[in-house]
Amino acid sequence: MRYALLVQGGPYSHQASHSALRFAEAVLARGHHLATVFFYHDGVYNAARLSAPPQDEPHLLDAWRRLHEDHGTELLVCIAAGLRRGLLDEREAARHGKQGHSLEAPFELTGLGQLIEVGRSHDRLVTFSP
Amino acid sequence: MRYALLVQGGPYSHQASHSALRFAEAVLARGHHLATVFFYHDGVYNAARLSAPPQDEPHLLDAWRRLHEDHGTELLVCIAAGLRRGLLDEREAARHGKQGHSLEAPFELTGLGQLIEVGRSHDRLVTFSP
Amino acid sequence: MNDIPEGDLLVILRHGPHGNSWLREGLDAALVAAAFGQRVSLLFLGEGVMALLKDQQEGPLGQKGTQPMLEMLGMYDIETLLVDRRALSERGIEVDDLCVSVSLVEGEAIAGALAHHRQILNF
Amino acid sequence: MNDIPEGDLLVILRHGPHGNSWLREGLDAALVAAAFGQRVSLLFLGEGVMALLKDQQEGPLGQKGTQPMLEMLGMYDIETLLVDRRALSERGIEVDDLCVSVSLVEGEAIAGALAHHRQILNF
Amino acid sequence: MILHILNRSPSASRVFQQTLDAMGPEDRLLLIEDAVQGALPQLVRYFEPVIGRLFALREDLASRGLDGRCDSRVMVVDVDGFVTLTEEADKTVSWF
Amino acid sequence: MILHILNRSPSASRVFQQTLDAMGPEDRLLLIEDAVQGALPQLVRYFEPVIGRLFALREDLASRGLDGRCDSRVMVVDVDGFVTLTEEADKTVSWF
Repeated sequence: MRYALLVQGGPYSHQASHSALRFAEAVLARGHHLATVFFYHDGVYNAARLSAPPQDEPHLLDAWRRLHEDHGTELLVCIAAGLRRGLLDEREAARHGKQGHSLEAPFELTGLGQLIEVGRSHDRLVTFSP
Repeated sequence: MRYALLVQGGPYSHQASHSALRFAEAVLARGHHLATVFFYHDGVYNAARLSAPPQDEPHLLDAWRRLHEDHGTELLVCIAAGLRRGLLDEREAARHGKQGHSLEAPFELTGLGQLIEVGRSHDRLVTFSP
Repeated sequence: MNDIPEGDLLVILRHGPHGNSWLREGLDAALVAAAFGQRVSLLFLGEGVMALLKDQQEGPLGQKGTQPMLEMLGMYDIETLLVDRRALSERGIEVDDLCVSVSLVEGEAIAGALAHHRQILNF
Repeated sequence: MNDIPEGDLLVILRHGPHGNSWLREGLDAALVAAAFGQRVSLLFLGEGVMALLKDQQEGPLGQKGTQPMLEMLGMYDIETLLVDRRALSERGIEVDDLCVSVSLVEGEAIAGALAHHRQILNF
Repeated sequence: MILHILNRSPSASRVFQQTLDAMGPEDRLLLIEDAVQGALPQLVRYFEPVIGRLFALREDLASRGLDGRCDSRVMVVDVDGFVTLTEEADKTVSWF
Repeated sequence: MILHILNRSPSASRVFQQTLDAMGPEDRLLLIEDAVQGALPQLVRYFEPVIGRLFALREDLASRGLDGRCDSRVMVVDVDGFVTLTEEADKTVSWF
């Protein structure tokens, strides 16, 4: 089946991201296609590119990246939730006259409409919230 | 009296930052000295320098900055909580081999020990949590 | 109400205004889905019913309330607003205290609403 | 316990391990305060008592538990661990199920603990 | 005297019980943010033990449309009164 | 059949009540994260109406030291079983 996850909890603050990544591995291990992860609410903080957790703790950003590299999972970040919270890619930073950026590929800023489309086009959507 | 605030809620996600800023104004209006705001847990996200909220919503980052400029309030961000969540100033970014930075003056990364010192040296410490 | 509406998306709203952003983000999702042509219903449970009270104002620092978004629901053809009767009565709120017109639900009708929508987003 | 300890800082821990970071951040604050020479006591309320259960393991993705931090308390001279008796009994947890030695408190002793510390941090 | 500050509604979270357990006989309780719902006549019973020492923040009541709906035994203060309460207390504890 | 997923302990949050209200007669409930506390014999009474359709996630029980302490009427599944539950359900709803 084609799975999507909706992640709404910030990394390190809540278990939601950890639970979602653990579930993602199990989905893949059962032979499903994990096509999309959509980040909304504080979940958008999972994409913060400068995240520097202690070396003896799970590196959530790298884990999301590996999901994309190894399985082609799209990592979609709600743009409205992201801008409020300071998550801008280079294009949005330029558009808002800011120096630097805080989000980069494989994460993509997208509209909330994509979440609705994901819900429509995938077989299962499972949400992990704080 | 010498007041300090401890802010533990992320901006836009929870009312904690709004409540803290409103309380800060009232503290100053009553003639007290608001010496310090300490950001811990998700409160550290208040310092995200790229934050770009819609123009018809309160700009929390600017409100914190004004507190510093107009009243000398120190804006202290817990470094351990910040690094995990991707909030690095230029020095920490360099130390972790990252390009760019997500936090800048007047916000300062400091150790958690500063919170203990703030609790000791101020007359009142009021916490705003998510 | 006896007729459980069918639809593409049920958005469940369980948080009140101002305290956090769940209500606004849930309404955003509902409006976007409607703009994409989906048949959307809203279900207000627990503290979510506080979203519907008359006389709400701006929050601290001029933070917008949710009433402007509620007023947009009609324009987007979101007309099914299901409200948990018990959540109202626990708070002493009457239907006349609400700023929009709603359908009260309780008991099995709540589970029915979930069953009758293809997709559910819970805020 | 009848003797309410006096101290500089009372850290209240109300969240269990793994679900969120409050417990770890609260223990961090307690350890740092002790390292700064403050007399620190801990008060475990509600779900916070789950921090003290034996046999905890790593969380998802190898997320560390809080037991290593609990083991450091003694090294930092944090010896007053107050535990809400009711929170234990509600969960069927006995003192023997805990991984550290604690003092049970209930009723007025809880408010007493708050009164007898100069500063309080609530996690 | 400690000022306890609570920001969760008793209809959603059980933290109000921990707050009440931790309050000494002279301590005060201020309801802010979502906790102001607890000032409604139908919900104020949760705070029965501290009636007479129970406050609610006017601005948070007003923004939620609850300004005129409070139980008369709840003392409504504005944010200036909130600061006064912190001045009068030895220390504050926030429950969330 | 809907799979409901709950992540808050009934000892801390009242969201479990909303979850139960929203469950149809065939729906299932999976306790994850802090909600696995609800599998303890002393707390499982909150979930009485859905006994027989009540699951708890083994990994979250184990990390909290609760693996051997569950009520026998709670069906313990690992994360692989969690995926299976989502396969068998028409859709899932997460409560938090």
